[in-house]
Amino acid sequence: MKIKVKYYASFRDMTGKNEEVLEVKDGITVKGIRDHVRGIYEKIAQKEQVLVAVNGTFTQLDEVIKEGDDVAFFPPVSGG
Amino acid sequence: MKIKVKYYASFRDMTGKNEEVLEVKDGITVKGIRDHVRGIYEKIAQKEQVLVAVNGTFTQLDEVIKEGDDVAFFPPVSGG
Amino acid sequence: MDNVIKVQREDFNADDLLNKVKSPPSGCVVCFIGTVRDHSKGREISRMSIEVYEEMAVKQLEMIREETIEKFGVNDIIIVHRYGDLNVEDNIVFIGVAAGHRPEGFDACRHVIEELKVRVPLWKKEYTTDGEVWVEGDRHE
Amino acid sequence: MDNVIKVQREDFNADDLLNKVKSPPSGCVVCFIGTVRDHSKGREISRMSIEVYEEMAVKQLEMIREETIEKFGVNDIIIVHRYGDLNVEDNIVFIGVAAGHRPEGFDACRHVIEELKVRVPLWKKEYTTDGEVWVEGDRHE
Repeated sequence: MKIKVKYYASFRDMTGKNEEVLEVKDGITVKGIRDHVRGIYEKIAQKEQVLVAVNGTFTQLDEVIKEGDDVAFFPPVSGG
Repeated sequence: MKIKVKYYASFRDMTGKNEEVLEVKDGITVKGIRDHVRGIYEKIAQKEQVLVAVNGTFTQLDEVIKEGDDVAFFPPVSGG
Repeated sequence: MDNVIKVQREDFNADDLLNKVKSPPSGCVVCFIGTVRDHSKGREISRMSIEVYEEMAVKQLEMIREETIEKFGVNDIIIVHRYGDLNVEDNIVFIGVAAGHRPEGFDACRHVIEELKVRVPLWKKEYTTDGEVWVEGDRHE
Repeated sequence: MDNVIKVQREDFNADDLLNKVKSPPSGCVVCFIGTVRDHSKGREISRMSIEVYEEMAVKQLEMIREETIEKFGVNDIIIVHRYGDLNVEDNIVFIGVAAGHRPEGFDACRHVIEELKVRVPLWKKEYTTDGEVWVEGDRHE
Protein backbone atom coordinates (compact mmCIF):
# COMPACT_ATOMS: atom_id res chain seq x y z
CA MET A 1 0.00 0.00 0.00
CA LYS A 2 1.03 3.65 -0.41
CA ILE A 3 1.60 5.78 2.69
CA LYS A 4 2.28 9.50 2.62
CA VAL A 5 4.95 10.49 5.13
CA LYS A 6 5.95 14.03 6.15
CA TYR A 7 9.31 15.24 7.46
CA TYR A 8 9.89 18.16 9.81
CA ALA A 9 12.78 20.34 10.94
CA SER A 10 16.21 18.67 10.60
CA PHE A 11 14.56 15.58 9.07
CA ARG A 12 13.34 17.70 6.18
CA ASP A 13 16.89 18.89 5.66
CA MET A 14 18.22 15.29 5.84
CA THR A 15 15.68 13.93 3.36
CA GLY A 16 15.53 17.06 1.24
CA LYS A 17 11.75 16.60 1.24
CA ASN A 18 8.66 17.97 2.97
CA GLU A 19 6.82 14.74 2.23
CA GLU A 20 6.83 11.69 0.00
CA VAL A 21 4.75 8.60 -0.75
CA LEU A 22 6.30 5.29 0.32
CA GLU A 23 5.34 1.87 -1.02
CA VAL A 24 5.14 -0.42 2.03
CA LYS A 25 3.63 -3.80 2.73
CA ASP A 26 0.09 -4.06 4.15
CA GLY A 27 -0.08 -4.39 7.93
CA ILE A 28 3.17 -2.51 8.50
CA THR A 29 3.64 -1.22 12.06
CA VAL A 30 4.99 2.11 13.27
CA LYS A 31 8.29 0.36 14.01
CA GLY A 32 8.21 -1.17 10.52
CA ILE A 33 7.78 2.13 8.73
CA ARG A 34 10.43 3.72 10.94
CA ASP A 35 12.89 0.97 9.93
CA HIS A 36 11.86 1.52 6.31
CA VAL A 37 12.66 5.24 6.50
CA ARG A 38 15.92 4.56 8.32
CA GLY A 39 16.78 2.18 5.49
CA ILE A 40 16.39 4.95 2.92
CA TYR A 41 18.11 7.82 4.78
CA GLU A 42 21.42 7.09 6.44
CA LYS A 43 21.36 10.37 8.38
CA ILE A 44 18.05 9.43 9.96
CA ALA A 45 19.38 5.93 10.67
CA GLN A 46 22.17 7.54 12.69
CA LYS A 47 19.75 9.50 14.90
CA GLU A 48 19.14 7.98 18.31
CA GLN A 49 15.69 9.58 18.56
CA VAL A 50 13.36 9.28 15.59
CA LEU A 51 9.85 10.35 16.57
CA VAL A 52 6.87 9.08 14.60
CA ALA A 53 3.36 10.48 14.89
CA VAL A 54 0.32 8.88 13.26
CA ASN A 55 -2.61 11.20 12.59
CA GLY A 56 -1.17 13.82 14.91
CA THR A 57 -0.68 11.49 17.87
CA PHE A 58 2.26 9.61 19.35
CA THR A 59 1.52 5.89 19.15
CA GLN A 60 2.93 2.55 20.26
CA LEU A 61 5.64 1.05 18.06
CA ASP A 62 3.47 -2.02 17.36
CA GLU A 63 0.48 -0.01 16.11
CA VAL A 64 -0.50 -0.97 12.57
CA ILE A 65 -0.51 1.75 9.89
CA LYS A 66 -3.56 1.88 7.62
CA GLU A 67 -3.85 3.31 4.11
CA GLY A 68 -4.75 7.00 4.35
CA ASP A 69 -3.01 7.48 7.72
CA ASP A 70 -1.04 10.66 8.13
CA VAL A 71 2.48 9.64 9.21
CA ALA A 72 5.07 12.22 10.34
CA PHE A 73 8.77 11.83 11.13
CA PHE A 74 10.69 14.33 13.22
CA PRO A 75 13.48 14.83 15.77
CA PRO A 76 12.87 15.59 19.47
CA VAL A 77 10.81 18.76 19.78
CA SER A 78 12.23 22.03 21.10
CA GLY A 79 9.43 24.58 21.50
CA GLY A 80 8.66 26.67 24.52
CA MET B 1 10.04 60.98 75.96
CA LYS B 2 7.28 61.35 73.37
CA ILE B 3 6.92 58.72 70.64
CA LYS B 4 4.52 59.00 67.73
CA VAL B 5 2.85 55.66 66.95
CA LYS B 6 0.69 54.83 63.94
CA TYR B 7 -2.06 52.22 63.67
CA TYR B 8 -3.09 50.37 60.54
CA ALA B 9 -6.05 48.28 59.32
CA SER B 10 -8.04 46.64 62.15
CA PHE B 11 -5.77 48.29 64.73
CA ARG B 12 -6.91 51.68 63.51
CA ASP B 13 -10.50 50.52 63.99
CA MET B 14 -9.69 49.19 67.48
CA THR B 15 -7.94 52.38 68.63
CA GLY B 16 -10.16 54.74 66.66
CA LYS B 17 -6.96 56.55 65.65
CA ASN B 18 -4.58 56.79 62.71
CA GLU B 19 -1.80 57.86 65.05
CA GLU B 20 -1.13 59.31 68.47
CA VAL B 21 1.76 60.52 70.63
CA LEU B 22 2.60 58.35 73.64
CA GLU B 23 4.56 59.45 76.69
CA VAL B 24 6.97 56.61 77.49
CA LYS B 25 10.10 56.25 79.58
CA ASP B 26 13.52 56.76 77.94
CA GLY B 27 15.23 53.59 76.80
CA ILE B 28 11.96 51.74 76.19
CA THR B 29 12.27 48.66 73.96
CA VAL B 30 10.00 47.44 71.18
CA LYS B 31 8.54 44.91 73.62
CA GLY B 32 8.07 47.72 76.17
CA ILE B 33 6.12 49.94 73.83
CA ARG B 34 4.07 46.96 72.65
CA ASP B 35 3.13 46.20 76.28
CA HIS B 36 2.33 49.90 76.75
CA VAL B 37 -0.09 49.90 73.80
CA ARG B 38 -1.61 46.59 74.92
CA GLY B 39 -2.16 48.23 78.30
CA ILE B 40 -4.19 51.06 76.73
CA TYR B 41 -6.28 49.04 74.24
CA GLU B 42 -7.90 45.85 75.48
CA LYS B 43 -8.76 44.73 71.95
CA ILE B 44 -5.11 44.88 70.95
CA ALA B 45 -4.16 43.09 74.18
CA GLN B 46 -6.41 40.22 73.10
CA LYS B 47 -4.67 39.81 69.72
CA GLU B 48 -2.19 36.96 69.57
CA GLN B 49 -0.19 38.71 66.84
CA VAL B 50 0.71 42.37 67.30
CA LEU B 51 3.30 43.43 64.73
CA VAL B 52 5.53 46.42 65.42
CA ALA B 53 7.70 48.13 62.83
CA VAL B 54 10.29 50.78 63.67
CA ASN B 55 11.20 53.17 60.85
CA GLY B 56 9.61 50.85 58.30
CA THR B 57 11.50 47.73 59.39
CA PHE B 58 10.67 44.72 61.54
CA THR B 59 13.01 44.70 64.52
CA GLN B 60 13.99 42.57 67.49
CA LEU B 61 11.79 42.85 70.61
CA ASP B 62 14.75 44.08 72.67
CA GLU B 63 15.63 46.93 70.30
CA VAL B 64 15.57 50.32 72.02
CA ILE B 65 13.23 53.02 70.67
CA LYS B 66 14.72 56.51 70.27
CA GLU B 67 12.94 59.85 70.22
CA GLY B 68 11.88 60.63 66.65
CA ASP B 69 11.54 56.96 65.65
CA ASP B 70 8.57 56.11 63.51
CA VAL B 71 6.71 53.28 65.29
CA ALA B 72 3.83 51.42 63.62
CA PHE B 73 1.41 48.84 65.05
CA PHE B 74 -0.58 46.48 62.85
CA PRO B 75 -2.06 42.99 62.56
CA PRO B 76 -0.59 40.22 60.33
CA VAL B 77 -0.45 41.47 56.75
CA SER B 78 -2.69 40.11 53.99
CA GLY B 79 -1.63 41.54 50.64
CA GLY B 80 -0.92 39.65 47.43
CA MET C 1 13.61 51.74 42.04
CA ASP C 2 11.09 53.85 40.16
CA ASN C 3 10.44 51.30 37.51
CA VAL C 4 10.73 48.02 39.35
CA ILE C 5 8.72 48.51 42.55
CA LYS C 6 5.39 50.29 42.57
CA VAL C 7 2.62 50.62 45.13
CA GLN C 8 -0.22 52.38 43.37
CA ARG C 9 -3.95 52.93 43.22
CA GLU C 10 -4.13 52.61 39.42
CA ASP C 11 -4.42 49.39 37.46
CA PHE C 12 -1.38 48.05 35.60
CA ASN C 13 -0.91 46.69 32.09
CA ALA C 14 0.70 43.24 32.22
CA ASP C 15 2.04 43.51 28.68
CA ASP C 16 3.86 46.77 29.44
CA LEU C 17 5.36 45.24 32.59
CA LEU C 18 6.40 42.10 30.71
CA ASN C 19 8.17 44.23 28.11
CA LYS C 20 9.88 46.20 30.86
CA VAL C 21 11.21 43.17 32.76
CA LYS C 22 12.36 40.93 29.92
CA SER C 23 15.85 41.22 28.48
CA PRO C 24 18.10 39.63 25.83
CA PRO C 25 19.92 37.29 28.28
CA SER C 26 16.62 36.04 29.75
CA GLY C 27 14.89 33.05 28.23
CA CYS C 28 11.66 33.51 30.13
CA VAL C 29 9.49 35.63 32.36
CA VAL C 30 7.39 33.98 35.07
CA CYS C 31 4.53 36.17 36.31
CA PHE C 32 2.13 35.95 39.21
CA ILE C 33 -0.98 38.12 39.02
CA GLY C 34 -3.25 38.20 42.06
CA THR C 35 -6.90 39.08 41.39
CA VAL C 36 -9.97 39.71 43.56
CA ARG C 37 -11.84 36.43 44.08
CA ASP C 38 -15.63 36.40 44.39
CA HIS C 39 -15.56 34.26 47.51
CA SER C 40 -13.43 33.70 50.60
CA LYS C 41 -13.81 31.07 53.30
CA GLY C 42 -17.31 30.23 52.14
CA ARG C 43 -18.47 33.86 52.07
CA GLU C 44 -19.44 35.72 48.94
CA ILE C 45 -17.34 38.82 48.24
CA SER C 46 -18.84 41.85 46.50
CA ARG C 47 -15.76 44.09 46.58
CA MET C 48 -12.51 44.71 48.43
CA SER C 49 -10.42 47.55 49.71
CA ILE C 50 -6.69 47.36 50.33
CA GLU C 51 -4.85 49.51 52.85
CA VAL C 52 -1.11 50.06 52.68
CA TYR C 53 1.61 51.47 54.91
CA GLU C 54 3.22 52.79 51.78
CA GLU C 55 6.67 53.87 52.85
CA MET C 56 7.34 50.56 54.61
CA ALA C 57 5.72 48.49 51.84
CA VAL C 58 8.05 49.96 49.21
CA LYS C 59 11.04 49.36 51.48
CA GLN C 60 10.04 45.74 52.14
CA LEU C 61 9.37 45.05 48.46
CA GLU C 62 12.80 46.43 47.54
CA MET C 63 14.38 44.12 50.12
CA ILE C 64 12.44 41.10 48.86
CA ARG C 65 13.35 41.93 45.27
CA GLU C 66 17.07 42.20 46.01
CA GLU C 67 17.16 39.10 48.22
CA THR C 68 15.33 37.08 45.56
CA ILE C 69 17.58 38.18 42.69
CA GLU C 70 20.59 37.24 44.80
CA LYS C 71 19.22 33.93 46.13
CA PHE C 72 17.88 32.53 42.84
CA GLY C 73 20.26 34.18 40.37
CA VAL C 74 17.49 35.67 38.24
CA ASN C 75 17.99 38.68 35.97
CA ASP C 76 15.29 41.13 37.02
CA ILE C 77 12.06 41.43 39.00
CA ILE C 78 9.20 43.92 38.74
CA ILE C 79 6.57 44.14 41.49
CA VAL C 80 3.44 46.30 41.35
CA HIS C 81 0.86 46.17 44.15
CA ARG C 82 -2.41 48.10 44.12
CA TYR C 83 -4.31 49.61 47.04
CA GLY C 84 -7.69 51.31 47.41
CA ASP C 85 -11.10 50.07 46.27
CA LEU C 86 -11.24 47.05 44.01
CA ASN C 87 -13.98 44.96 42.44
CA VAL C 88 -14.19 41.22 41.84
CA GLU C 89 -11.72 40.13 39.12
CA ASP C 90 -9.66 43.32 39.43
CA ASN C 91 -5.89 42.99 39.44
CA ILE C 92 -4.24 43.24 42.87
CA VAL C 93 -0.59 42.45 42.31
CA PHE C 94 1.86 41.79 39.47
CA ILE C 95 5.15 39.99 40.06
CA GLY C 96 7.29 39.43 36.97
CA VAL C 97 10.60 37.57 37.11
CA ALA C 98 12.95 37.48 34.12
CA ALA C 99 15.28 34.49 34.29
CA GLY C 100 17.77 32.62 32.17
CA HIS C 101 15.87 29.37 32.61
CA ARG C 102 12.48 28.35 33.91
CA PRO C 103 13.29 26.50 37.16
CA GLU C 104 14.79 29.56 38.83
CA GLY C 105 12.12 31.77 37.27
CA PHE C 106 9.30 29.74 38.84
CA ASP C 107 11.08 29.37 42.18
CA ALA C 108 11.92 33.07 42.42
CA CYS C 109 8.42 34.23 41.46
CA ARG C 110 6.88 31.96 44.06
CA HIS C 111 9.38 33.15 46.65
CA VAL C 112 8.42 36.80 46.06
CA ILE C 113 4.69 36.20 46.56
CA GLU C 114 5.29 34.03 49.66
CA GLU C 115 7.48 36.73 51.22
CA LEU C 116 5.10 39.50 50.21
CA LYS C 117 2.30 37.72 52.04
CA VAL C 118 4.14 37.75 55.37
CA ARG C 119 6.35 40.86 55.28
CA VAL C 120 4.74 43.64 53.28
CA PRO C 121 2.31 45.91 55.18
CA LEU C 122 -0.82 45.61 53.06
CA TRP C 123 -4.23 44.58 54.40
CA LYS C 124 -7.34 43.44 52.56
CA LYS C 125 -10.80 44.29 53.75
CA GLU C 126 -13.46 42.13 52.14
CA TYR C 127 -17.05 43.28 51.75
CA THR C 128 -19.01 40.07 52.24
CA THR C 129 -22.61 39.02 52.69
CA ASP C 130 -21.85 39.05 56.45
CA GLY C 131 -20.43 42.60 56.40
CA GLU C 132 -16.91 43.99 56.22
CA VAL C 133 -14.06 41.74 57.29
CA TRP C 134 -10.37 42.59 57.67
CA VAL C 135 -8.34 39.66 56.33
CA GLU C 136 -5.57 38.60 58.67
CA GLY C 137 -2.78 36.94 56.84
CA ASP C 138 0.03 34.58 57.50
CA ARG C 139 2.05 34.90 60.66
CA HIS C 140 5.22 36.97 60.59
CA GLU C 141 8.02 35.10 62.35
CA MET D 1 -10.82 25.89 21.51
CA ASP D 2 -10.54 29.03 19.44
CA ASN D 3 -9.71 31.27 22.33
CA VAL D 4 -7.64 29.07 24.58
CA ILE D 5 -5.13 27.40 22.25
CA LYS D 6 -3.39 29.29 19.49
CA VAL D 7 -0.43 28.54 17.26
CA GLN D 8 0.27 31.71 15.35
CA ARG D 9 2.90 33.76 13.55
CA GLU D 10 1.79 37.05 15.15
CA ASP D 11 2.89 38.40 18.51
CA PHE D 12 0.48 38.29 21.46
CA ASN D 13 -0.51 40.86 24.07
CA ALA D 14 -0.03 39.44 27.56
CA ASP D 15 -2.53 41.85 29.11
CA ASP D 16 -5.29 40.77 26.71
CA LEU D 17 -4.54 37.12 27.43
CA LEU D 18 -4.50 37.74 31.19
CA ASN D 19 -7.92 39.41 30.96
CA LYS D 20 -9.22 36.50 28.91
CA VAL D 21 -8.05 33.76 31.28
CA LYS D 22 -8.90 35.29 34.66
CA SER D 23 -12.33 34.82 36.24
CA PRO D 24 -14.27 35.74 39.40
CA PRO D 25 -13.65 32.41 41.18
CA SER D 26 -9.89 32.60 40.48
CA GLY D 27 -7.60 34.32 42.94
CA CYS D 28 -4.59 34.36 40.68
CA VAL D 29 -3.11 33.83 37.25
CA VAL D 30 0.35 32.30 36.90
CA CYS D 31 1.97 32.99 33.51
CA PHE D 32 5.04 31.67 31.76
CA ILE D 33 6.35 33.69 28.83
CA GLY D 34 9.21 32.23 26.83
CA THR D 35 11.39 34.73 24.97
CA VAL D 36 14.31 34.51 22.52
CA ARG D 37 17.58 34.50 24.46
CA ASP D 38 20.69 36.12 22.96
CA HIS D 39 22.85 33.09 23.68
CA SER D 40 22.59 29.31 23.84
CA LYS D 41 25.19 26.79 24.99
CA GLY D 42 27.92 29.41 24.82
CA ARG D 43 27.01 30.57 21.32
CA GLU D 44 25.71 34.02 20.50
CA ILE D 45 22.27 34.02 18.86
CA SER D 46 21.30 36.70 16.37
CA ARG D 47 17.78 35.43 15.55
CA MET D 48 15.61 32.33 15.55
CA SER D 49 13.03 30.64 13.42
CA ILE D 50 10.43 28.21 14.74
CA GLU D 51 8.84 25.47 12.68
CA VAL D 52 5.57 23.84 13.64
CA TYR D 53 3.56 20.79 12.61
CA GLU D 54 0.50 22.87 13.25
CA GLU D 55 -2.36 20.39 13.20
CA MET D 56 -0.60 18.07 15.64
CA ALA D 57 0.67 20.93 17.81
CA VAL D 58 -2.86 22.24 18.36
CA LYS D 59 -4.08 18.72 19.17
CA GLN D 60 -1.24 18.13 21.64
CA LEU D 61 -1.74 21.51 23.33
CA GLU D 62 -5.45 20.79 23.74
CA MET D 63 -4.60 17.46 25.37
CA ILE D 64 -2.03 19.05 27.69
CA ARG D 65 -4.50 21.79 28.62
CA GLU D 66 -7.26 19.35 29.49
CA GLU D 67 -4.99 16.96 31.38
CA THR D 68 -3.52 19.84 33.39
CA ILE D 69 -6.90 21.36 34.32
CA GLU D 70 -8.02 17.91 35.48
CA LYS D 71 -4.81 16.98 37.31
CA PHE D 72 -4.28 20.25 39.20
CA GLY D 73 -7.89 21.41 39.57
CA VAL D 74 -7.24 24.83 38.04
CA ASN D 75 -9.96 26.97 36.47
CA ASP D 76 -8.69 27.79 33.01
CA ILE D 77 -5.56 27.73 30.83
CA ILE D 78 -4.63 29.73 27.73
CA ILE D 79 -1.67 28.73 25.58
CA VAL D 80 -0.32 30.72 22.63
CA HIS D 81 2.82 29.58 20.76
CA ARG D 82 4.40 31.51 17.94
CA TYR D 83 6.24 30.18 14.89
CA GLY D 84 8.18 31.80 12.06
CA ASP D 85 11.03 34.29 12.26
CA LEU D 86 11.83 35.85 15.62
CA ASN D 87 14.45 38.23 16.96
CA VAL D 88 16.23 38.30 20.31
CA GLU D 89 13.81 39.24 23.13
CA ASP D 90 10.72 38.43 21.03
CA ASN D 91 7.95 36.49 22.71
CA ILE D 92 7.80 32.78 21.87
CA VAL D 93 5.10 31.31 24.09
CA PHE D 94 2.47 32.43 26.59
CA ILE D 95 0.99 30.04 29.12
CA GLY D 96 -1.56 31.54 31.51
CA VAL D 97 -3.19 29.49 34.27
CA ALA D 98 -6.10 30.88 36.31
CA ALA D 99 -6.37 29.12 39.66
CA GLY D 100 -8.20 29.44 42.96
CA HIS D 101 -4.92 29.52 44.87
CA ARG D 102 -1.28 29.96 44.01
CA PRO D 103 0.21 26.50 44.72
CA GLU D 104 -1.87 24.76 42.06
CA GLY D 105 -1.43 27.75 39.74
CA PHE D 106 2.37 27.51 39.86
CA ASP D 107 2.38 23.71 39.63
CA ALA D 108 -0.04 23.64 36.70
CA CYS D 109 1.80 26.36 34.76
CA ARG D 110 5.09 24.57 35.19
CA HIS D 111 3.50 21.28 34.15
CA VAL D 112 2.22 22.82 30.89
CA ILE D 113 5.64 24.14 29.86
CA GLU D 114 7.38 20.88 30.80
CA GLU D 115 4.91 18.84 28.75
CA LEU D 116 5.02 21.31 25.86
CA LYS D 117 8.78 20.87 25.69
CA VAL D 118 8.55 17.11 25.14
CA ARG D 119 5.24 16.55 23.33
CA VAL D 120 4.39 19.46 21.08
CA PRO D 121 5.87 19.38 17.55
CA LEU D 122 7.69 22.71 17.41
CA TRP D 123 11.36 23.11 16.55
CA LYS D 124 13.69 26.04 17.04
CA LYS D 125 16.45 26.87 14.58
CA GLU D 126 19.01 29.25 16.05
CA TYR D 127 21.13 31.54 13.89
CA THR D 128 24.43 31.62 15.73
CA THR D 129 27.94 32.85 15.16
CA ASP D 130 28.70 29.25 14.05
CA GLY D 131 25.83 29.13 11.55
CA GLU D 132 22.29 27.74 11.70
CA VAL D 133 21.57 25.08 14.29
CA TRP D 134 18.39 23.07 14.80
CA VAL D 135 17.76 22.77 18.53
CA GLU D 136 16.98 19.24 19.63
CA GLY D 137 14.91 19.16 22.74
CA ASP D 138 14.15 16.85 25.57
CA ARG D 139 13.56 13.19 24.91
CA HIS D 140 10.02 11.99 24.32
CA GLU D 141 9.40 8.84 26.37
